[in-house]
Amino acid sequence: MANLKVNVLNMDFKNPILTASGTFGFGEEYVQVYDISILGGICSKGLTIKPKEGNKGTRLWETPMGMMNSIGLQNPGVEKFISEELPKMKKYNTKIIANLGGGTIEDYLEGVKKLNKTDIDILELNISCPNVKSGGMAFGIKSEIAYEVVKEVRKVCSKPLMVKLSPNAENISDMAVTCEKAGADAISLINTLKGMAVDIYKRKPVFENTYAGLSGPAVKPVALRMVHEVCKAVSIPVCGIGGITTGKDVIEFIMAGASLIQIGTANFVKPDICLDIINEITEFMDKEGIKDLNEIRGIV
Amino acid sequence: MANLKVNVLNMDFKNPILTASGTFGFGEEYVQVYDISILGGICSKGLTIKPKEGNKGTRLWETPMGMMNSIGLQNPGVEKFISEELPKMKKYNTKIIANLGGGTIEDYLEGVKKLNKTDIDILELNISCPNVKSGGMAFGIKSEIAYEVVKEVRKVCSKPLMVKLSPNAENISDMAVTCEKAGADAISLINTLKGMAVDIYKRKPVFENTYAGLSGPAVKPVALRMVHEVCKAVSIPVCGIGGITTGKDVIEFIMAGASLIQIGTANFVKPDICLDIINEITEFMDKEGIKDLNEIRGIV
Amino acid sequence: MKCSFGRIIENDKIINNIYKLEVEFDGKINPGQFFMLKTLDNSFLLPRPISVYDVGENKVVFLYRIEGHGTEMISKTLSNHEIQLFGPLGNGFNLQEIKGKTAVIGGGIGIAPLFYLIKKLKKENTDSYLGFKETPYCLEEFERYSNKVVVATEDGSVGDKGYITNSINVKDYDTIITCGPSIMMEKVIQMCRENDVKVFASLESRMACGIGACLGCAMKTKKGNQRVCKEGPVFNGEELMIY
Amino acid sequence: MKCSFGRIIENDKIINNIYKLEVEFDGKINPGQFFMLKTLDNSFLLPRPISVYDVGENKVVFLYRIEGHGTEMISKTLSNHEIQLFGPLGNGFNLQEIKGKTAVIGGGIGIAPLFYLIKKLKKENTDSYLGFKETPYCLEEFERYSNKVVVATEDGSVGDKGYITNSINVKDYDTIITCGPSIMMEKVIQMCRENDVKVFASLESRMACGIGACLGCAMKTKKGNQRVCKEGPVFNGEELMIY
Ligand SMILES: Cc1cc2nc3c(=O)[nH]c(=O)nc-3n(C[C@H](O)[C@H](O)[C@H](O)COP(=O)(O)OP(=O)(O)OC[C@H]3O[C@@H](n4cnc5c(N)ncnc54)[C@H](O)[C@@H]3O)c2cc1C
Ligand SMILES: Cc1cc2nc3c(=O)[nH]c(=O)nc-3n(C[C@H](O)[C@H](O)[C@H](O)COP(=O)(O)OP(=O)(O)OC[C@H]3O[C@@H](n4cnc5c(N)ncnc54)[C@H](O)[C@@H]3O)c2cc1C
Ligand SMILES: Cc1cc2nc3c(=O)[nH]c(=O)nc-3n(C[C@H](O)[C@H](O)[C@H](O)COP(=O)(O)O)c2cc1C
Ligand SMILES: Cc1cc2nc3c(=O)[nH]c(=O)nc-3n(C[C@H](O)[C@H](O)[C@H](O)COP(=O)(O)O)c2cc1C
Ligand code: FES
Ligand code: FES
Repeated sequence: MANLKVNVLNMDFKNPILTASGTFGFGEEYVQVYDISILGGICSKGLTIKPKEGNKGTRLWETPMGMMNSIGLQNPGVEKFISEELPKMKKYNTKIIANLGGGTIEDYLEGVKKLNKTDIDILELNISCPNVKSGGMAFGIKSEIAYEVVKEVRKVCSKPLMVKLSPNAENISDMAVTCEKAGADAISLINTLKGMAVDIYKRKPVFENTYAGLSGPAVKPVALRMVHEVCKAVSIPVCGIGGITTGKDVIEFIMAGASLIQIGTANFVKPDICLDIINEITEFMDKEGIKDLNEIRGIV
Repeated sequence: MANLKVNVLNMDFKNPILTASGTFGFGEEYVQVYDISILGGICSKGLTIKPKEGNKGTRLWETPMGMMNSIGLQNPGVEKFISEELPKMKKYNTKIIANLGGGTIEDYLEGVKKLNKTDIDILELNISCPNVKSGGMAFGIKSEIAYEVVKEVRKVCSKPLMVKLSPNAENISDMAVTCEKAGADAISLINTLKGMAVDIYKRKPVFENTYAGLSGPAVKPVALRMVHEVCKAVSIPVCGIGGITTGKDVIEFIMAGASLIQIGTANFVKPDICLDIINEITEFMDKEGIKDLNEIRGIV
Repeated sequence: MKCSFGRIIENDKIINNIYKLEVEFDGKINPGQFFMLKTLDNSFLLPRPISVYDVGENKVVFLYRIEGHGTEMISKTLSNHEIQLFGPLGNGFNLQEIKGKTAVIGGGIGIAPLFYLIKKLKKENTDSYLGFKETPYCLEEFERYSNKVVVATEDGSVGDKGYITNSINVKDYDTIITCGPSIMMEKVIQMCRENDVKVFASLESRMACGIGACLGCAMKTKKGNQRVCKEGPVFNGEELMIY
Repeated sequence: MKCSFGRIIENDKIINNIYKLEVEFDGKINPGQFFMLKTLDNSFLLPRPISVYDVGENKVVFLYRIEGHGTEMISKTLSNHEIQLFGPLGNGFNLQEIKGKTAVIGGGIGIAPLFYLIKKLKKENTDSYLGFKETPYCLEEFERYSNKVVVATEDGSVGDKGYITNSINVKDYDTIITCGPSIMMEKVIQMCRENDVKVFASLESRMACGIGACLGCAMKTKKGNQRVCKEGPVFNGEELMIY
């Protein structure tokens, strides 16, 4: 039988399948749907130091084999996450990744310090959320600016630090290399692509912030290319994200060099899709005589 | 009845619908399918100074609501275009746009000089093709480099000059502004997004060049966002391209500020789709009481 | 609640673009709950939220209107084929809170969640007010479980001419339940507030996950952000801010 | 050639994953030409190239195998529904060049373009060699228009055991026409070259436009790049380089 175990960042993951930030809440809702302890891990909804109400107006829009969202980081804040959500999450018997967003470097640092004291397994630093008007975006576009925030966070962060990149970065592999230099332990990508929709009857943009984040199968070819570029450029582990919907998609990302995988939009397509995906990976490996994912990681 | 006429670059177009470079050949093949004189214009297959054989291996791959291509600019060369294709094209009673690709600045300039002497209506300078290993790509990524080529081309070009941008540019609105400053008369965007696919059974990238260009409905939200950004940034006309498949898609791009539109991948979905699109635009305008596209251009 | 593939027993056009879909399903469902439905052909991405219209032995019944691509694709799925079925979701109506003389006010396809509700209420206490643009549908079914059915059509072809909200005197009721176009529900809630009548509304919002994880359906209420899919779709009129 | 929506007369499973599709069509078709087919549900993007299997009065017949998502969606489209039909495309077989004793060699679903061809050839001059992995199909139809039909299956369940290329002596023929898996066509062309027998092959390539505009299907031949959709899909074995 195929072995799906992955050892990354000195930790053992049951398998490479994590759920992506913002698409799985804090896991609670999915407990009723399937046994989420089969997952490699869960990334929390993006957290900010202060609670956030999120964006007004339309928050979701379907596009051809994709969707756009403009949730605007609605979340209960780091403290409430630690006191109310994390204790529940720790019971799910899977790795817990806290996804931290922020407006300023100070916000990030404050969040990191609070999360240091908890038993989260990984801190995922989101330098890419395109939905918060002030801050957020800037960090993820220019490598120099990303360097600053990652370096500062690294100084105070006692957890394994995974930096989540935006596909809107000017140069994705340069960005990854810069984050590695600044002290990132791992890179995850991609976050959503900046997109737009117009309501032609109302003659207005669909989203109040005009632009919103595109995700889902539509973006998979772009995500895979970026993951491939980044895997060739850095020597730290890479977590592949973007439009992954099937076990075969996962294999593509692993062949491109990814160590871990995050499933986002696909959770909406079928709420227990991660179960199917894990089964499909096993099936593929068995059929192709692959015993361990290391045999195929990065072979393209 | 709605008026679809567009006056751009001191020319009258029957309507804003052009066919995109590389998706319509030189028009000849479609003559048997429908009356292509209903089109606003036709962009030629990308031309290079020397004939090109194009890429080896797989050239096409379908993705969720999109496709990737790696044709590699197969074309007969500028001279043969002028002697064999252009005379036929001029009979179609629609605007003719010559799409010029190139490897070096010298190649571009040589091509421009040859095309100057013809009766093409517009020269579309493709600084974005991601499929040719040497050159091509570089011009479309960094604004400074684009500036050089556009400035040089401008000096020698006696035709209206439309510069076609790559969505892989580091900063799309900066790129557009730079091209405007360098003397572009119009901007067209987007070319294809750099993507990748892996053949997991062969354990190899699908394309010989590893990466290929993504187009089709999947990319529409990104294209629309970029067109919107560029329209806000420049004061020259913008030609919107990317995933446009319906009349409603066209209206979105026009509301975002586009003066002209190019239809690419959709021509494959249904060979006479431009006919449907033009009818849908008319229908929408009549229903919404829009007499002229200027009433809605750029209103979002 | 589980995600499953349900066999379609029937998927028939009722009238114009209104369809009734019966799917095999076994499990407890509250009136006012909904399912996320998706065809198995990849022709659209996100499942579509559709309310429970009725519940039968080993089956759940939906009433839906073709609105766009997704519902059109659902309408083309045939009997004996399977459909992806995730639910029941949402809070549904709290039957304990529905007391005394009750009116349900439905507009167009908004009548859908009201039918299984009135089946659960005392017939003699329950009046149905149903408004339509043109030709009404499902009237006989509502008559079977209503003390009386009042109908209005915008074109006056059946029942009162005009909006259904003109045909009701909310003061006659202890509890009002409404579902339909925003503008109709707004009017109903406003009338109920003015007359101190308890009112519940079943709301709509664009959804992705349907179970409270994505926060895409969030709506501002007096209690702060509420998820239409989780805290709703049924809300107490008092909480709602949009009106 | 036009792009139209054709009514489906029949779309039935022949065996396993092999389907026969009959669509209303009126127009001239050469054997060896193909159509680009697409369902109307948006479940995939690019039309799929499928060869003409047969032509009847006001109809065209296709024989296809479910290979992936597109052909699966096509297989689910029902009689009386419409399908997008673009063609006939490609050069087709040049009947003038097919002379003397002729053999068609088809492998699996590669038999599809050969049937309408043999209908146009002299029966007494035409032998059919059909190879299959397991269970053969359409044998009776081929028998009706062939001098003889030779069958081979890889498992030996019907006819000769092994590859069909082992069952033929190409020297017995003046002209050979082949369609099937590359490895089979390669073998056939090689044998024909060695024995100076004229050979034509119907090739496949991924396609987008189907009419020569996108250059996606281009294939290197001795004459330079050729478009499988336009200069092909039928090529003279002499021109082909891959073999
Ligand atoms: C809790 C709930 C219960 C519902 N119950 C019913 C019902 O019983 N019968 C019925 O006919 N309709 C019902 N609707 C509305 C139904 O979900 C939409 O009509 C449907 O999603 C439209 O999808 P479409 O693809 O046909 O339209 P499109 O306009 O093509 O849809 C595009 C996108 O917008 C979303 N969308 C469009 N309109 C709505 C809407 N009104 N509400 C939510 N999302 C929308 C779709 O889900 C999709 O993501 C309900 C909606 C909700 C939220
Ligand atoms: C000229 C021509 C005639 C053909 N005639 C027939 C026929 O009569 N009967 C039949 O069953 N099949 C025929 N084929 C093959 C058929 O086109 C493919 O099996 C089909 O496109 C597969 O699509 P899919 O979505 O089911 O598979 P997928 O693998 O999901 O397809 C993914 C993509 O790959 C392309 N693709 C996959 N396999 C092939 C292939 N072998 N050739 C070309 N493109 C491919 C598809 O068009 C699509 O764009 C023909 C192909 C060509 C080029
Ligand atoms: C509704 C929604 C909310 C999201 N919220 C966050 C978030 O809070 N933080 C974050 O880093 N990424 C967020 N993302 C991005 C996803 O984690 C993921 O990077 C992206 O959607 C691409 O993956 P996918 O195509 O599998 O969805 C969100 C995505 C969606 C669709
Ligand atoms: C098969 C194919 C070939 C193309 N060749 C060219 C080309 O030669 N020159 C060019 O500027 N763009 C080329 N393009 C890009 C298109 O012109 C267009 O910019 C892009 O496909 C996005 O539009 P779409 O989504 O409508 O296809 C090509 C696209 C495709 C699909
Ligand atoms: S639809 Fe996801 S939270 Fe309601
Ligand atoms: S498929 Fe476009 S040229 Fe052949």
